[in-house]
Amino acid sequence: GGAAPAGNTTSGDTTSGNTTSGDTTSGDTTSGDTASGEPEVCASDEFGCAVIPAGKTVKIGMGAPLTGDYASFGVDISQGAAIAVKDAGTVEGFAFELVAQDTQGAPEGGAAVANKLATDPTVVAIAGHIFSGSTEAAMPIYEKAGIPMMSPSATNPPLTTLGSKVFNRIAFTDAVQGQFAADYLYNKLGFRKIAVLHDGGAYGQGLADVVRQEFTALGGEVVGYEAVTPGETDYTATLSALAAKNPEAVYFGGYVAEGVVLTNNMKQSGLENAVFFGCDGTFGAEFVEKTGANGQGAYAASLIPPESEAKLKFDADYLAAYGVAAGTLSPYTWSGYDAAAVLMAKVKKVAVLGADGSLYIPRGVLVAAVRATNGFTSITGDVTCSEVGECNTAGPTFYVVDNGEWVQAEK
Amino acid sequence: MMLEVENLNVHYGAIHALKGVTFHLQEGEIVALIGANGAGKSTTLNTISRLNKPTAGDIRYRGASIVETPPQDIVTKGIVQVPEGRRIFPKMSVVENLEMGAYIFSDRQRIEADIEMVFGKFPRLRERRKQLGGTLSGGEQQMLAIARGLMARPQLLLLDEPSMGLAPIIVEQIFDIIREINQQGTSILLVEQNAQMALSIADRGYVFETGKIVLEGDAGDLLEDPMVKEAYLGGG
Amino acid sequence: MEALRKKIPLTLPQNTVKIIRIIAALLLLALVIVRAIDVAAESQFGADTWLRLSVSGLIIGGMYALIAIGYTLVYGILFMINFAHGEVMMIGTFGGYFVFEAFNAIQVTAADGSQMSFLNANPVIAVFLAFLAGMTIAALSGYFLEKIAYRPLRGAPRLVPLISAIGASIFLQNAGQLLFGPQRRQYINPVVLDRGIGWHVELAGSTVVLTYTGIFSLVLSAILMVGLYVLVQRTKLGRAMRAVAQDKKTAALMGINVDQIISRTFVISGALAGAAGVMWGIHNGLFNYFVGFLPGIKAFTAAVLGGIGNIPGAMLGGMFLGIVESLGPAVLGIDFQLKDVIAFSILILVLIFRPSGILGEALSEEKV
Amino acid sequence: MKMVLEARQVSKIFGGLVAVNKVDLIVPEGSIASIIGPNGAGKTTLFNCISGFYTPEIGDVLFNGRKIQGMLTDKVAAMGIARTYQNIRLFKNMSAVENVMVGFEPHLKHGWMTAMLKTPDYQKEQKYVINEASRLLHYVGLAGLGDNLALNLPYGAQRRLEIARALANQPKLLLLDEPTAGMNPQETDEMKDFICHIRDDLGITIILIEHDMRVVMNISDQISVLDYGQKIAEGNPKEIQANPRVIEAYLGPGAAALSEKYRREKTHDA
Amino acid sequence: MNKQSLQKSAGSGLVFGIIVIFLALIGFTVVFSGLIQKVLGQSLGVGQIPSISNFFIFLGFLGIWNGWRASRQDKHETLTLAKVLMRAAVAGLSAGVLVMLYGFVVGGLDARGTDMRKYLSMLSSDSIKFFLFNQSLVLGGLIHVGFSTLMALVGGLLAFGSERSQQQVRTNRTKIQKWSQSTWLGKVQGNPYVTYVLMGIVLLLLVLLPRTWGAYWNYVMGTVGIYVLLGLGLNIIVGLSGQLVLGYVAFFAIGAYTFALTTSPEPHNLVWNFWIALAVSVVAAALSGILIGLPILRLRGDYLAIVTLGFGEIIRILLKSDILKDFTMGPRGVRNIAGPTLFGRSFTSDVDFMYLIILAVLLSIFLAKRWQESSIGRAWLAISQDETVAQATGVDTQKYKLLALSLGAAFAGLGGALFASRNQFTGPEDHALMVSINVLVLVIVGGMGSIPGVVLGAFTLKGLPEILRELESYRLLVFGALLVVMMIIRPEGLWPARRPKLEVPVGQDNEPVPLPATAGGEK
Ligand SMILES: Nc1ncnc2c1ncn2[C@@H]1O[C@H](COP(=O)(O)OP(=O)(O)OP(=O)(O)O)[C@@H](O)[C@H]1O
Ligand SMILES: Nc1ncnc2c1ncn2[C@@H]1O[C@H](COP(=O)(O)OP(=O)(O)OP(=O)(O)O)[C@@H](O)[C@H]1O
Ligand SMILES: [Mg+2]
Ligand SMILES: [Mg+2]
Repeated sequence: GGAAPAGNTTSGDTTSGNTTSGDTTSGDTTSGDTASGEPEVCASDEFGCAVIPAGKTVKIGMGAPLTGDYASFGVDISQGAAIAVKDAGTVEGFAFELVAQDTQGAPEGGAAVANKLATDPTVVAIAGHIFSGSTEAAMPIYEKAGIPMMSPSATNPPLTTLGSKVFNRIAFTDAVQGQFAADYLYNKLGFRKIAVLHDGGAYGQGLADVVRQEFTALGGEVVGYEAVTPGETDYTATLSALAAKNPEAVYFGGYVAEGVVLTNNMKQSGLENAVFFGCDGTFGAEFVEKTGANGQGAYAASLIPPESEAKLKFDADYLAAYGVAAGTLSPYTWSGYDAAAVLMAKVKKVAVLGADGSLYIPRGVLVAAVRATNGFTSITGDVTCSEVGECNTAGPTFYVVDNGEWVQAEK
Repeated sequence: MMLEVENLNVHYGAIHALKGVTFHLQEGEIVALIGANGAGKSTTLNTISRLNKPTAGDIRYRGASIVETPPQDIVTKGIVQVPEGRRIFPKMSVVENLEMGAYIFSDRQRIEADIEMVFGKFPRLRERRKQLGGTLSGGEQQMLAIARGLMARPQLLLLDEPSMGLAPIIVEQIFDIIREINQQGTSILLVEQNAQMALSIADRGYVFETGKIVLEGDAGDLLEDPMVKEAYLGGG
Repeated sequence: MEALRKKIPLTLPQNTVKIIRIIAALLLLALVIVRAIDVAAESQFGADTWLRLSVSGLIIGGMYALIAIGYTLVYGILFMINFAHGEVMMIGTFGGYFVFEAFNAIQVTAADGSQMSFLNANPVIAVFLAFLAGMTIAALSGYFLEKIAYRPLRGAPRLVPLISAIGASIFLQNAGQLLFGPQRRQYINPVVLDRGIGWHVELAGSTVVLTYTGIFSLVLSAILMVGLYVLVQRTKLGRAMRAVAQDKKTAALMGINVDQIISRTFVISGALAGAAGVMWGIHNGLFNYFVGFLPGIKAFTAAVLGGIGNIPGAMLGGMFLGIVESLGPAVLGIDFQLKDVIAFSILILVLIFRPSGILGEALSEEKV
Repeated sequence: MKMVLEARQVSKIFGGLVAVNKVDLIVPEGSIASIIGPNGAGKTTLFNCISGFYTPEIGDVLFNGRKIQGMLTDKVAAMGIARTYQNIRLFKNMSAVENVMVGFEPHLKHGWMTAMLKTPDYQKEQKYVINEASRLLHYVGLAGLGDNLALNLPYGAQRRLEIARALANQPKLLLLDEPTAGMNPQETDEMKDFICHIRDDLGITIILIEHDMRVVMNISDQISVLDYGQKIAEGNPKEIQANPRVIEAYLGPGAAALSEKYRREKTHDA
Repeated sequence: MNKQSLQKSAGSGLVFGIIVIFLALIGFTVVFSGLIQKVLGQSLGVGQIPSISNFFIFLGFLGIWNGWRASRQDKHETLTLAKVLMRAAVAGLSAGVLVMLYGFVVGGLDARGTDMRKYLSMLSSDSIKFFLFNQSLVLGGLIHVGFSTLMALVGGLLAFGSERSQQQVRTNRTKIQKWSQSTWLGKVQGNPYVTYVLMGIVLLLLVLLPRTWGAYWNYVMGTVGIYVLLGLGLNIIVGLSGQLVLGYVAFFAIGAYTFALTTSPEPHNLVWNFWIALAVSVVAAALSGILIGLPILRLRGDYLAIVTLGFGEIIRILLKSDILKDFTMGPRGVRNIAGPTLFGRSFTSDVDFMYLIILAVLLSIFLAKRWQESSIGRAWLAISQDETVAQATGVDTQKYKLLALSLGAAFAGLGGALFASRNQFTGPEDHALMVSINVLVLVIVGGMGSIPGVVLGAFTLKGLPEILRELESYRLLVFGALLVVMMIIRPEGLWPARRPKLEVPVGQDNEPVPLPATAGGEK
């Protein structure tokens, strides 16, 4: 381990942090190293340089569930990242390439993919992984290889407490979100009796636990705490049992699919007057599309700020490229774009063209540069990484469904 | 000529079970096939019923080749086999088993009548009409198997060891019945270990040995044949 | 080891085992009853909740039952677990979906001159055709599944077709994902069958909605089940199926076309799964290529619970499982998360006391 | 004389059907006792009651003076009762010699530990089992066929193999259920001699179910006749052959007479 | 007769047409052409459509196969050139026309600007144009017909040629066999020293490979090794004792969690020694085998399957449930699980761990072989073939079934502990139903009851999907199809079990064999 590599390349970034750069691809230029032979940075770099021979591409890796139960997340996020790669253009005449590998969302698959990607010398950064378990299994492998990660969706709080140098995430942690949500439910919406539900997964349960704890701490009462089995399409039994306790709202930690079913089932289960309050996993076009009138008044959280120019452009690109609206497959495609975009911006910054025509990317420097990201602006807004790699500082924005659309809820 | 089998060859994987078997059966005849265990008698019957596919040779029924005919159509043509080892449907009642025998017909009344007819031949089955086939005793099963074969109104009945495991008195009844069926116009190809009985009831006979026919002739002559006497009639 | 075997008799005499088993059963039953009374005394739930729970259990049970029949039919005839059966249901769900989508896109002029989609103008025809399409395409896939993946394996050891079925299941799931994309889709029902509406029952001071889609599914699955039972018990096809199930060779000697009967079995079981799939779509709405997996496993469980190979058993097992899942946690006052634990525990208990399922025949006195 | 088996008032009921009805059977050591009777008389069922497959509803089964009803079949086998089956039931995908080796199971001492460590005792035992199994195969006339899968053996060989497997149990009482079914007269004769050999060489008591009267009448010391589950006669072959009830219910006029009848008819026709 | 055979050809052609259309619908045509392009050494950017020539190569293979299949309809007939060409042409034409019609439909819709991706996610405008070779509708369709027919004819010719050379090959093969038996090759085959040398080579590879092939292959092969352990265990239960257990993952989970909970600082802070924890995990799994086995001894076949499946699910659900959260960490799983240590030195590098797994596998194979070849193995087999009769032959079936369950579970426990230790993490999702199914698949694909089969099966099942990684989201599709094909081609498994030759010659002296008296009896 030891001290972080001397970061003269990144210091300029920190100072210019307050000026927001409008374009994802401009703003950073390659550092002032003279390109003669193998650049010196390589020799001094803890992990050495990634060498991209002329004619090859600079690879951004991704570990995502492309098959199996959660394929829609992986496919969607990798599609978002693919657009980022298209937008990124080239670095010193070298093209970027996205290598998305299938983890099936499982830790085992995560480790396999990480090992595979880490052995490819032209993979310089990882926009991933998707899901915390897979990410956690992958972290030590990238750590050893000196490959920086930027996860769009791994939200398990402890990930950033493990002392990893390479791991960063755009997603905010469950702890932050849960706190905000409990506060919003209690103080803003004025609820005193809520039920908390989750999908039995690490993400949903973590979130639900925080909300329960915080809400109780604020003085509210959690009248029901249950989990549903993911993948089912009828939760009326669980909801009916909750309805017997008359909650004012149902908080749900989990993903869209179950969120939609719950929202749709609430009416038939005696919960027609309770408010559905989701999380960033239930945000997105799919929720409103599939809940229809039942969704009216439902809440969700997201790290996507209200319509920005960058988001609108992305949405258009996504629709053109894949024929479906962004956000239909999962709530995380924008994060996928951003994760890749940040990484490529940093690659551009640290890459050096060698005298032999190959591209040299000092790995240690890149790791540090990613961690030092400050004021990078993209779809999800301001990306500034803390010293442990939490790169979303803004906290969640709450949305509410109104007439079939997500609109920003009162602050 | 009712049935002509010509140069029949059958393989089970590497085993050459029939090595060029040729025989025939005239309309109205009882023909007995006898021979040691594993000589290929059952294989012959199964090949006629097309449960096995011959690797060479021809089978003609009333002049037309039936080697390419699928098993269900063989039955419709009037060739019915009562298989070795009874093979009744264990989870069907006696009556249902009989109904299965008449599967190729759909005339309910006729089927009912036929059931009564076979009950007449096998009163024991009438006693057990509701019992599941699998719980019948061995002999009862054998009766049921023959009765079921009759339900298809065969023109040519292939009987594979009908007397196996039967009480002596039943064996006699069975042979009586075979004779009766034959006299009512059904031709019969009979495979039997009980060569004495088989040859006494049959018109002609063939002796199988390891996949070949080694001896053929008039049933009476075969009964007198010293080799047959030695091997198949229990030393006298 | 020998000494150990002598000292600790692992095998108690049959009667002792029987008695222990009966005592254990009674104890368990008593435990459940005591617990249920406890829970009831706390009176967490009113009559309305119980009604809701029961209805939702019945509806899901009906669908399980339909799928379970498919398992049982195929099992009965080939002694194989058709692992890809859930995927056949998935195909049926897509079939119905596309019919609804198409009818939703076609605009017609209604009697009152207003423009409306064909789906809403003629809901009966639309629903009928959706079922027809779903059942047909599922039946066809059942047919081809058998022809391609199972028929070449006739006569192979028992577990080999199971693996082939697992392969087919993986293939079909992924084909579904690649063809139609990984996203979830939703059935657009005709307005009269909207998932939200239904009969309102006032009970214990609150309104219980019995949704039209739910009751519709329940009634339809009941009709299909009765129809199938009659088919198998009363018709020639049914008898032939049973004969083939018991002894293929002899069945052929009866003049039965064995391959054809097996094909037809797959067609029937596919059609039922297809119907369940369309029902699933109409009642639950949401689905994707993975929709068949969970119900598939559950239905398989239900089939075994009822006594595999036994059609009334599959129906009973399906209904039973649905109700246990929905009522079990409430009755016992346990987290709903553990409903599958309850369901599987009951399955295990039932099988310990009746080793061949609720309606399966007893094995104990096998004839040798 | 010592009685190996005593069955007292054994009854077995299926649903409403009394398959075996208060049957007494006493078999002295070293004898060959036959059970005959029409099909469905309950002979196999009685065997099943003796060998532990069924527990009789009423009555006792005593083996060497010990009650054995209600015991599991493996315990019965370990005590010294072995049997064969009316429909041959071998371990089809195991070789012939392995089938026999399984028969030694109740008398082996090894456990998973010794098998793992291959202790000298274990090795000795294994060697002994292989040798004895080979000798048994030789004894039943299957020498050299031992490494064939059971299902590939000819019918007659399978019957013998079943007997070899039963002998490997080292029984004191051997139950044979129609050992000559499906055999031609020559093979039947061989089997008959073989059964006598087993009794004479090995001193094993034998109970035999058989429909072939040439076998039964030749080798039985005592014959019991069942009909509709009840014992209707008992005695030595001479007595049985002469018993009118047995003739009526079971024996009939005899095959020779019948075949004579057919031949006469045929010559009439001609 | 002739008409019939042409009908058959047309049918087989139509099937091929359907296959091509299906592949186009799932986008496989584009992806596979891209793969060909990559294999041929050209690069392919993100979202780029590969060049048409690769598509021709892809179609060419399918077309040739089509022609080949259509022209060889019956093994027994002798082919003539005319017959072959007719059949191939018919098959090629029918396939081509069907594909052309498909092209007309999607191409036409695309030309009208309909975006079909809402329903058929892979049908982008680009991929449709690609399918039509970037030509007009009519021209593209005609190219399909022409190319399909042409390639089918080539396939037919190949079939004809190979038929001709078959005879040659057959005689050659017997010649080679004879030769190999008669010469040193034959002697070598039976020679024990050859086996030793081969084993030496394998051992050497096992020592060298982990050092050379890098972390990725160490990881993949480590997984294969763990699955070999699981396979060996399930092989005892399913392959030998014939109990169809679908909840094998329960034992895996018990091993993994026992190990995890006893070595992780969280939640119980029991930081036990690696080896003690390993032994405890194995014993815990074995005991759980007995515990689960006891109540279900009476169950057979599929009833047993579903009950054990239930056990597996119960354990998984409990592990992640809220009520056991404080004990098992719920869905989050247990992290910071210990790696192996020896004499106070930890050896957790991928290479070290690979050696550990190899050792475990070798030991397990050794043990499994010992048990399988002992009389225990024989008793298990007897039970699996006819439980009723096995029991009546004196086999204590209950004891042996329990023994199989607990020994099999012990292997799973070992596998689970190693798995948890290697990943330093385990969570409930590691123990889903698919694990049980995978292990069952590998046992049967390898060949029931065969230890080399288990090893081969594990390579196939866990190695194949890794090799298929290049296919991205198509890998499981292809894998599923391969499973079906494998079972059809080799239903008895890749390396079927053989029964050992045991019979020993007995002297020809026909003296009666006395009853073996020394065997103990009731003494
Ligand atoms: N399904 C099969 N697979 C392999 N070999 C078989 C099969 N059926 C029969 N055989 C072999 O073919 C040969 C002929 O058998 P077949 O059953 O026709 O004899 P059989 O004359 O009817 O004898 P038996 O009197 O015992 O009935 C035997 O060697 C037998 O082992
Ligand atoms: N498991 C069972 N369930 C119901 N009935 C049975 C069962 N086993 C036997 N039976 C009936 O009991 C009677 C006696 O059968 P059993 O098999 O003992 O006859 P058997 O004397 O051996 O006749 P065979 O000589 O024909 O074999 C028969 O009527 C049979 O149908
Ligand atoms: Mg025969
Ligand atoms: Mg009997």
